[in-house]
Amino acid sequence: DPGSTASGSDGPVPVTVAVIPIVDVAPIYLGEQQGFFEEHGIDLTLEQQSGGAAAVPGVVAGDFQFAFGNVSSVVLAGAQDLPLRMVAEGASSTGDPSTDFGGVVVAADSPITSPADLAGKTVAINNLKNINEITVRAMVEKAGGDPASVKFVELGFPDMPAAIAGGKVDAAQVVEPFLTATTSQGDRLLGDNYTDAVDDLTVAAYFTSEQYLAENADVVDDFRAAIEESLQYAQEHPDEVRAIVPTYTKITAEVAQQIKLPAWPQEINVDSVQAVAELMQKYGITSEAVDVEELLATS
Amino acid sequence: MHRFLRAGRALVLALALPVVLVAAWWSWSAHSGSYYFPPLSTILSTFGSTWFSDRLGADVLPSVTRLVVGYLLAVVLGVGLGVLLGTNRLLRRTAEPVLEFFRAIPPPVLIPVLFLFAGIGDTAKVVVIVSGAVWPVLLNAVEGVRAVDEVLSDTSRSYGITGWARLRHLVLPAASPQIVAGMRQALSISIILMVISEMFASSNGLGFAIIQFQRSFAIPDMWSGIILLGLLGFAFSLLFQLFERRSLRWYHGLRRSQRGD
Amino acid sequence: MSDLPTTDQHRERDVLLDVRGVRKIYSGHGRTVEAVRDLTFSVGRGELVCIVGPSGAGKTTLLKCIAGLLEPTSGQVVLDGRAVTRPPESMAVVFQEYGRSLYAWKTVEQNVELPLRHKVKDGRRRRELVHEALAAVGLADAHAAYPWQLSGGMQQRVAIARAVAYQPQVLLMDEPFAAVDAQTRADLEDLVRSLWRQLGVTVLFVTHDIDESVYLGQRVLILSSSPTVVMEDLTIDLPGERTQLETRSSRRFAELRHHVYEQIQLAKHRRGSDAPATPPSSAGAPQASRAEAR
Amino acid sequence: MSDLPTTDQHRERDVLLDVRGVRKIYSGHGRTVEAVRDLTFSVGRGELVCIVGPSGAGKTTLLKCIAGLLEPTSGQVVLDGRAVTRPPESMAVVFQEYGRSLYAWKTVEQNVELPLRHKVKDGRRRRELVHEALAAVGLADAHAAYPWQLSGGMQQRVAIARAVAYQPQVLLMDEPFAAVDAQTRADLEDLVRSLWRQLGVTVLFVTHDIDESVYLGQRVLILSSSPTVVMEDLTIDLPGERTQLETRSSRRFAELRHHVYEQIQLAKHRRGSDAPATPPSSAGAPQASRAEAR
Amino acid sequence: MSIDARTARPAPAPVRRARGLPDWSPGVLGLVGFALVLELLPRTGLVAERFFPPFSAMVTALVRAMGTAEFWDATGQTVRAWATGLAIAVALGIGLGLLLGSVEVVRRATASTVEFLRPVPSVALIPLAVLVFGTTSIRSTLLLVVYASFWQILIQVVYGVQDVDPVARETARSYQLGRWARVRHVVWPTALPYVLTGVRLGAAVALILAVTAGLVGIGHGLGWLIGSAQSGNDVPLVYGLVLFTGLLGVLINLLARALERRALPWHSSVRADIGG
Ligand SMILES: Nc1ncnc2c1ncn2[C@@H]1O[C@H](COP(=O)(O)OP(=O)(O)OP(=O)(O)O)[C@@H](O)[C@H]1O
Ligand SMILES: Nc1ncnc2c1ncn2[C@@H]1O[C@H](COP(=O)(O)OP(=O)(O)OP(=O)(O)O)[C@@H](O)[C@H]1O
Ligand SMILES: [Mg+2]
Ligand SMILES: [Mg+2]
Repeated sequence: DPGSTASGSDGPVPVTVAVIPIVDVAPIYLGEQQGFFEEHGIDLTLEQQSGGAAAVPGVVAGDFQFAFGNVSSVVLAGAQDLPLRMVAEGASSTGDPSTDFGGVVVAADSPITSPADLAGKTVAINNLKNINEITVRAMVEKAGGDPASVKFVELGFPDMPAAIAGGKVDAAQVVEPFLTATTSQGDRLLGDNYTDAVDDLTVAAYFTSEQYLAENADVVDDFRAAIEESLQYAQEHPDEVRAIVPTYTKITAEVAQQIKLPAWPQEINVDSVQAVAELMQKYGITSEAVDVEELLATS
Repeated sequence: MHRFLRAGRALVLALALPVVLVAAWWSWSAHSGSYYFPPLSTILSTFGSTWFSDRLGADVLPSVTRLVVGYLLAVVLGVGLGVLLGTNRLLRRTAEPVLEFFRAIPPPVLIPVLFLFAGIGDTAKVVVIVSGAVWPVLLNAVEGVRAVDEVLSDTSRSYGITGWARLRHLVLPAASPQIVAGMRQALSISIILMVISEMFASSNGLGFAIIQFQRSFAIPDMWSGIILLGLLGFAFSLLFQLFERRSLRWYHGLRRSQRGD
Repeated sequence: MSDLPTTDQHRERDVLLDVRGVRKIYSGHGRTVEAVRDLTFSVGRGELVCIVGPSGAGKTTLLKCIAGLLEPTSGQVVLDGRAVTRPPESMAVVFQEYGRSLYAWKTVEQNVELPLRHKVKDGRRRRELVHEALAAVGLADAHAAYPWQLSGGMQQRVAIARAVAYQPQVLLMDEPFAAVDAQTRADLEDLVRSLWRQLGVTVLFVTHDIDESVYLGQRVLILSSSPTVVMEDLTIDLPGERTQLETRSSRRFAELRHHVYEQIQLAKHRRGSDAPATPPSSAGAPQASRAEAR
Repeated sequence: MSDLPTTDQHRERDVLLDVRGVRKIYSGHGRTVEAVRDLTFSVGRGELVCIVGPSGAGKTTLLKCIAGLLEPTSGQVVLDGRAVTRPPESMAVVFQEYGRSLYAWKTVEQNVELPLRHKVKDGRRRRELVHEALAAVGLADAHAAYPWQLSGGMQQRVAIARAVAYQPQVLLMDEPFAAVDAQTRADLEDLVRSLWRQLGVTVLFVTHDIDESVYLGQRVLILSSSPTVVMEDLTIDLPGERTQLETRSSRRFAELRHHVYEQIQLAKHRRGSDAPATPPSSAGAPQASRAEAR
Repeated sequence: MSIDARTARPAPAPVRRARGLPDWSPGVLGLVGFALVLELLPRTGLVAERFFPPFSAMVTALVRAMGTAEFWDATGQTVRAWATGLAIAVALGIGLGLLLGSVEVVRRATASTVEFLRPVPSVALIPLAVLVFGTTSIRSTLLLVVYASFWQILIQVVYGVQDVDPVARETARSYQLGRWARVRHVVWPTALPYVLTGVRLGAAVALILAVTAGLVGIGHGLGWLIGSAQSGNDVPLVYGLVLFTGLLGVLINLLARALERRALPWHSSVRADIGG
């Protein structure tokens, strides 16, 4: 088994992780800076990707050993029998609508005052059939609206502020830094779909391929340990997070001071992911129930 | 008898390569084992259930409508502008850098700007198609118009055939072989841009469906979509050949007249 | 040569076309050619003038200048009192490159009809003109063919038919019968003469056939070799009524054609630089008027 | 006509080219033309044969069949004992559409040189041939020009120079002097005759100029109007040494040209269908051999 | 009277060239006008400035970005992918185009396959590219670039080959020019204007794909830079980079035009332009 010999030897194991240039991955950058990965015998390379789903083929092909992506992508992959496993927590909702890093916004003068009003309206989300769609649906349902009648339209986060201002959509699900960008321009935060839908939702996770897990179980363990340290460090040092964000994103230092940060617990909230999986089945995105336990890398 | 033989030969010629390629794909993919390259048999069995359902009306039809509208607009715009620029040197010199500027900008980054000006509905998607498909027509029209035979041009001028008549009887027909080449390019580009335009701010369409399949890891469905795209392109190219044969009858006659058949 | 009068009298007549000191230099692509050095002559209204000269003398260049298709490097062309700067109305040109002057995407009939469209509004009359013209050049049964389905001579006749159907006031023909057989050529010569007599059209006819120039023209302009000047302006004093058989066998015809032949032979070896100076009466207009036309 | 012998004796000679019952029907684009009905004749090695016939008779069509560029609808062309199915080696063609047969992207020199490339490997010798040929047609100073910078006649002479420089064994010329002036024409005629005599090349020469056909040829083939047959195969019994002045003023020349002229006039009105049947001796080969060549 | 090369034009062209002004001045004028429109659109309030910044802000952001090594790395990557991809596409397109155009049997045999493959969008090949070459290898970008621009060039070449004048072709045949000589001396010059149009089309498409690849996460070229500026909500930088991409396109076209003038001095369209 070449994987185990590699990790068994003295030199650090080279590991490439696909990440997205957003606030959520700040811990891994911080952790690299702090030397957590080195300590665990990992020679870390970070590859920026445009989105979590785009990294999946790379992980399957073995280009990346790990990738950062939202949990619904992993669930979806699981539903299609794609061999992916969640390794570690990525980013979570803060559980408090007033401090969370994402939410649904409407124009200041919009007649929409409750999530229930979204029934029959057009809502922009960044990816259809993904975590944002199901959590918005759940939010509408919880408020007493008809989740099936919401019209979703796919729009990149960067395009959402203009779409709301131009009245092209009625509402938009945004995350930082666009949440700050819209609300500071007068748009109104209608609610937080993450906290509304599921308690303490794990929004994103680091995942690997089944094959890599099978062949390099100890590297995965080392990686998990390093990530957990990083997450903790990030959670405890928000100022350092705000300082590092402008170094790997195009978010300016000024904006980085204002944005809301996600929560970075050390463990994946398996219940919340299971809830996501159930919501996905409920809203017809997956045809069968996915058992999240099977998607975890329990090595 | 002779004619049957000839038709048979043409049929064999037309089918041989596709059959070989499909067979190769079939046997290779049957053992590929790669998640992203499912067996062709799986793809084909998905094909029917995926497309011959309500998707035909919900996704394929809107796509094709946008495609046709966008393509036709691109042709009209490309020929119009191309003739204008081809006949007017000062205008061509003035406009060319700006046009080249737009030509080099990837449609995906233009899309946010389009949203600003054209909204996120069908208009924007048609504009995306036009913004990409217009160039081959335009460029070919410009070059075709510039290359009009001098003697013929002199003939027209001396007989007072100017303005609109010149355009209709001299410039357009003379440039038509090149314009048609451009139109043919534009057709497949339109299809490509139809897909790209549906990647953004969309809720239906063939491209949208393919992207969704890709994102939700429904790989056989995605491949079936790509095959459908190819089939669509093939069908449109057949239609186009009919058009070309009619509109360039003289040209093909002229070029073949002395080949001895 | 003394027994051959050179014309001066036509200058007193109604002058339609005045070519004044026309000079044309082609340059570009590493080649500079003084195609025409200094051409000065005039043509009266309703005259039929033939132009002969060695190959490459600048006959086509001259015709293009007159047709307003080419701007002379210096000098000017005056038609009906106005300087020619663009193709004048009611002028028809039969180009030397007949094949390229036909529209490949139009049938023979459509080729002949096209210039008539803006001239003859009545469709029936137009079609009549087209049919007559095509019949006159012996192509009555090729209406529906495309030019590239025709032989060289047939193509040339289509170009002629087009000019004839157009009923121009000025007709410029650049070696229009080069590709047709002797018999057809004779027929077409007679066609041109009869059109000219009937309609009073002014004709400038470039040809390489010396007999043809003498048979057709009232005058023959002999051009020198390039760089080109007018070597001689010869009046053809044959009777107005001419027939192929009689005229061509007349003694005067033989004299004239012999004279032209000799001149051409001379022309081939004599260039504009050593040609006799043209008489003052036919020299160009003063500089001022030249300049204003540019 | 009885005092004019029609040739039969050359059939006994070394036959190079045999045209057997060639028929060509063009069809397509709504037009079906029987351009050539039934042509049968043969040409001996080293012969110079002129072909005359009305415009549209099918002369170009015939030449293309001989050159292997066009497949006859029936009948066959046999060159040197072998049926022609594609352009044979060592044959040069001067096309009627000289302008289009020149490559616009090559200079005059390059145009002439191109066919020589695979024939004459020695670059120096090749350039020599090119220069000689261009000088022979009077274009010694136009080497570097592009064809579109030349006058019509000059272009035609480039095409002739190309054929001459190629030193073919068989030379097909389709109205090669149509666009040049009388003097140049005479010079070129002498050039062709001297080439023919010096190099023993076999020449088929299509012309509309009757004098030219008689002056140049050993035989003149007169074609009827379309659909075309050979109306007459006339031997020109003028002396081998010919000069423009002497030959053309001889009595025999006048007789012959008069005869051809009359025939052409007849030809214009007589079609293949009512022409006299060709004698059996010159009729096509048996059906079997025709079929095998297709 | 002095000899002025401009008067030696074959005919008084419809538009007289403005005398005394250099050739490129109208083009620069056009670009300046365009920049002015960009500046005025947000300034007059036609679009909101925060979504569509004025030209000056775009340029400022671009100039700022130009000070970073990251920018030049990205530009280098994009240009490298563009140039390599285009070169491959041109070589393949011309080679196969000449083959398809001149051998009837091959054309007929491949026609249906070509028509089937042509409309398949490059973007649909992304998973394939990633799977075969990975997201970081330049070969992934190349696959997309080559696939997209190859067809454009191929089709142009095929049409160009068909445009050979029959008389010119017959001349070549009768003079026994071999297949290669015919292609080189007759077919190729005739097709060249078409080919150049194809190269211009292909060049732009190659640039588009080289940038788009970055946008969808392949490689770290300009597209990737644009993408990260987008997700960082740095709107002026986004447009500054788009501006830069467009200017690259203008530059590429200048190159293509220069190439055309060198390659086609004999062609009637170029003749009319050069004058003479
Ligand atoms: N477009 C052009 N560019 C450059 N030079 C030209 C052009 N057209 C003609 N010439 C040159 O001008 C001279 C005169 O040409 P022109 O065509 O007027 O002669 P021509 O008298 O008509 O000859 P021909 O009887 O052979 O037709 C020639 O030397 C020719 O090379
Ligand atoms: N490519 C073609 N397609 C159809 N018909 C043709 C084609 N080429 C020639 N023809 C027809 O065939 C007949 C003979 O043409 P051809 O060119 O051989 O005549 P020709 O004797 O060379 O005449 P000319 O002296 O006028 O050049 C004509 O009626 C012509 O219309
Ligand atoms: Mg001329
Ligand atoms: Mg002919």
